[in-house]
Amino acid sequence: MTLPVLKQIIEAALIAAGDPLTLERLLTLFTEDERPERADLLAAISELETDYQTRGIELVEVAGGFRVQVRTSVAPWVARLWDERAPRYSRALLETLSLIAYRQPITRGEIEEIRGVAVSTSIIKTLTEREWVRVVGHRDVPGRPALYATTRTFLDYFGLRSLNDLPPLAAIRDPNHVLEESLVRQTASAMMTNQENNDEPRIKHH
Amino acid sequence: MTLPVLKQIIEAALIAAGDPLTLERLLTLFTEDERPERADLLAAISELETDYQTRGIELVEVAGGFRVQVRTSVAPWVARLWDERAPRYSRALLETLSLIAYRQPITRGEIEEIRGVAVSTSIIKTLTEREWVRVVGHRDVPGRPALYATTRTFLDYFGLRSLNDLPPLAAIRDPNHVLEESLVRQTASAMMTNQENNDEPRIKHH
Amino acid sequence: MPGQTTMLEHAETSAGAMLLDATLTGVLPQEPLAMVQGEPLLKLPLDLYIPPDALEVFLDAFEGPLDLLLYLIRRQNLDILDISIAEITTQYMDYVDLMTELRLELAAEYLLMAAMLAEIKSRMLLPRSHETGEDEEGDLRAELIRRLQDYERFRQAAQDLDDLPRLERDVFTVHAAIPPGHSQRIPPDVDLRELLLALQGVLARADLFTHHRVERESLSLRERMSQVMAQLQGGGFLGFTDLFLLEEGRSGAVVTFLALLELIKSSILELVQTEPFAPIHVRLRESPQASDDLARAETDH
Repeated sequence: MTLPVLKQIIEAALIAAGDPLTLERLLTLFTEDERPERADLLAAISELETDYQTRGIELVEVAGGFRVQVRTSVAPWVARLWDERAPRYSRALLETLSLIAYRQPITRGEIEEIRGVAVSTSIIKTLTEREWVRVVGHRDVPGRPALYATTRTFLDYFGLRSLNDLPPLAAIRDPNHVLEESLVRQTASAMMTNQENNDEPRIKHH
Repeated sequence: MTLPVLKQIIEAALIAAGDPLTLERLLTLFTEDERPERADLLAAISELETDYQTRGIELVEVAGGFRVQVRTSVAPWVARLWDERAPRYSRALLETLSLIAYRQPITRGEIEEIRGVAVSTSIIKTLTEREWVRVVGHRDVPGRPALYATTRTFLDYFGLRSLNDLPPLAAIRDPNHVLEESLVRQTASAMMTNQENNDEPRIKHH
Repeated sequence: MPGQTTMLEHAETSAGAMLLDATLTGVLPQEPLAMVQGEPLLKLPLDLYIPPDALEVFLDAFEGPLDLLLYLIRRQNLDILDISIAEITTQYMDYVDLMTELRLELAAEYLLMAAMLAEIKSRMLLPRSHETGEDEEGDLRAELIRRLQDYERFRQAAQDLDDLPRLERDVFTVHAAIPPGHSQRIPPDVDLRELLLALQGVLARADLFTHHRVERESLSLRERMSQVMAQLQGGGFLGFTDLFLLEEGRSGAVVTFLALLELIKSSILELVQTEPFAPIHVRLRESPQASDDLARAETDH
């Protein structure tokens, strides 16, 4: 068997897989003596990305690797192929998911404290079943409540490469700055950005 | 929404569908006022066929219509993606399948109501792709949700002559009931009566 | 904050929020309620009876007391930092009282918030002789504001997350097949026992909620329902009697008949008879458009 053009193999693999493929996974398609350099692989991927600019598909990078997907501009037509509508998620579920995404690792109790209402078991169950969220440990307090974090599947589903790609959280304004506005406008804004940075998700995904 | 280039829509639909699509099916992706002429559709398909000559995929016409598939020359490499055995099905998928078997015809919403959790599109897709489940109609309520039922393939896979060979719900529901026993009995009786299944309803499947 | 307008819109468009305006003030914003003898009806009669289930819809429109408070604040175009606790407390209590009056069960969270608001308000009314008391009042207010702000940013984050393009809804993956003759993906094996255990599990859970009880029905009936629907897939009519097969005997006919009744009851099938004693036809129920065609076809007949 003569080795076909590298780009053709990579393209076919990405289009057949559906799910994202990492560079490592792509390398396993070749026997040792056929195996390309990572640089060549990356070059082929980048060429494909350019090739697709006029096509109905696009190549994107998400947390789980590289993925070929239907170009967003034609997606509404392609969606008509399928009968079912995409599931809609309640505000309660999305708020819970956001809290887990931005504040992970977080317990159910902590989510309830911020939302001011109980989090239903079925929400946690849906999030876990979809593999968007999983238990990463337990907080060492009485009851040892489970700590939840988001998964790579979550990032892939929402087309994100990492938690850093999440839309930024709105800044918290210091309530005192209304009273002492003239005094501390400068410092207050400095504090705000500071606080914002602290809220950034801090878990690294591989 | 402005209509993207026809070729892009057709390409994306063929690549996303996986299964062959007929010209008629492709035409259903367009609303009446957007709908292209059959000649334009065929021209777009033929252009794609030419475009693909240097690519890792190819466009072929099979009995069921047009299909984009991995180019034969690169297939040996791409096939290595599935060298490892597929992971087991999730509990969510098995629960969904069992509810479709016992409560057919049933909508996705009804499954969700019983399970108390959202059912993901990918579960329905996996079950449909495996041809264990199919849409047999739509409930005449707002949104016209699809009604799912099990197939002949499902019965064959599980070695059932008909759904009647499944243990009755009452038996499954009873926590004291030993599942093993009833299963052995059911399968044994199914095998015995297999030859003289005269009283079995014989409505044809399509 | 960029999100404020959208959140306001969100609250305004929800049925519950509109209803709140109506119940608290008796007036609905701009949109006429209805046209009565050519005149737009803008005011709701104050003594209008509000069905309790409408208020339940209203309750459902909010994700808890913080969400409701944010709505009340935004409705007055106030900044969270500028809110008057007295004002907000009064409005919140109006709402809670209304629910209590209608004997609707209010979630504990709503009552807890009511108690907290009342606490802040009462401290404000006390003579501020002690400096400590003043601080406590300030602390409670600051704490409430902090919670409102914190909740608001995650409410916004949830909406931003929902706006991201996501799989199944906006983004679709691709699945080119492998040409025949090459090893294919091997789907996992499933044992019938696994399937039944899964069902046992889901039934045990469903039985916790009595209204989700799965009724017992014979499986041959379910199977026949699917078969009948498969026969009607083309969208055309089938003769009622054609669905019965002689060789199935009496028991087969009974199953088919029950299946037809069940399908008609569930709005899946319809029976059509153009005139008395004419043959009955069966078909899948279609969209209203198709029913119109049918009606036309019948009159033509």
